[in-house]
Amino acid sequence: MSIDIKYFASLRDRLGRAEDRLDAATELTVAEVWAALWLDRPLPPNTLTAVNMEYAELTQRVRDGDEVAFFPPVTGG
Amino acid sequence: MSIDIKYFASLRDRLGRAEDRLDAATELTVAEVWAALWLDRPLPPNTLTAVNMEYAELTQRVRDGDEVAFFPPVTGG
Amino acid sequence: MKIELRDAPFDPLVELGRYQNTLTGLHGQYGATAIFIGTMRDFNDGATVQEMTLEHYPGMTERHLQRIVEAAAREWPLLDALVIHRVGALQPNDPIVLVAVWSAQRAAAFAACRLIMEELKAKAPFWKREETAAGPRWVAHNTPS
Amino acid sequence: MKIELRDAPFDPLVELGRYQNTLTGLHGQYGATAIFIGTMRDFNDGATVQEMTLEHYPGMTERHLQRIVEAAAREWPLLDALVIHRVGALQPNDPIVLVAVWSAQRAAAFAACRLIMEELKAKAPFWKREETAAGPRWVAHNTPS
Repeated sequence: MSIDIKYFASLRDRLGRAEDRLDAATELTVAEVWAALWLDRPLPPNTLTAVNMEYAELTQRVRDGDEVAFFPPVTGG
Repeated sequence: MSIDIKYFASLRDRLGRAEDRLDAATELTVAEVWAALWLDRPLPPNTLTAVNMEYAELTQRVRDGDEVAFFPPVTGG
Repeated sequence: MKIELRDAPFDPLVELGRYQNTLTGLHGQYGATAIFIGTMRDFNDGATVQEMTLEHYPGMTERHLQRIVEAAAREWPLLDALVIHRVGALQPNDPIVLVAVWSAQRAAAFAACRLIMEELKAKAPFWKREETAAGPRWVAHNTPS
Repeated sequence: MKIELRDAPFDPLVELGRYQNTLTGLHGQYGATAIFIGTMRDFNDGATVQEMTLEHYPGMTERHLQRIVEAAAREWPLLDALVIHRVGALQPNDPIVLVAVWSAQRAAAFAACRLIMEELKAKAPFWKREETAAGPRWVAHNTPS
């Protein structure tokens, strides 16, 4: 199972990269995707998550080919 | 004591004139100005009144040289 | 701050651009501009309207528009405001009123623009006469909002 | 209905005029146009801001703007709507966002314009990075309104 991961704005700057790819043997939740990539580094508070460009909960299941995004609170307008 | 009177919009059309002048021997209220000019014709319901271009109550006293206006509800904007 | 009555058609966007061009001293200060444009419709209250005449009370109208804008500026931190209102004969699709306010913050801009429009509708001495197929008629009252 | 991202400066009044010129089919129908223009300030949160960069999430941003406008149109009787939002590098006094809605009635126009702006600020994936004298910083969150 292959998952594309994107990071935006201050979170991307902090992590030092904009994208990741994760190959997982089992189905994961959004929280497990983060944990698989960043091990014991906790998800920063207030981080928002999206799956396939829709806001998602950390408990949402991710499927093969999904795009998962992590980003700070939005500040447009 | 001389008072200028103005009528606007539908009220002016109904009365058939836009202005009046009233010479009064004694001090009058706005209501008395109307009554002096129109005798037993009552002030139409919802008519607004102004003295010197400020909204006024019917009980407000009118002084020499004042301009009194009678008009229907406003419909601008 | 500018309040103006116009007896001929005007283009609200042109007026807005022209006025904003004079606000160079406020560049970088305003983050929010809230604008309302009222336009003549060709229908009202169940009838087709062919033409409209806007009457006003010269002197009193300007004074009350001024006061309405000043009251909004006391209630909200405004940087500037522009109000233009038509009088005279209007055709459908003609602009009737333009209200624009500039503020640092959107909450103030939105609220002040709305307040000015509601107060204008409630208190500024204007009267609309509509030409319909059944003849002319005066608009009896504004809808509260 | 049009939603657009722009990576270069735009003139909101020119865009508005151009778009409204395409709405000839609505002439006589709309009595109310409510417009909001967000402009870059040269100060924020206690510091002077020299430049700003607006990042977005290509695809997700457009989708959510579209959804926000559609939700407003379900809640209020709108005749049309236009949203333009900048991305990329901005200078103070550059327009950031334009929201315009056309309706028969002012209550709907005001409420929908406000709703679209609040939803855009709360949900559309954009992020502001400001250049200040102390170096660059990301804006942490939008002020609720």
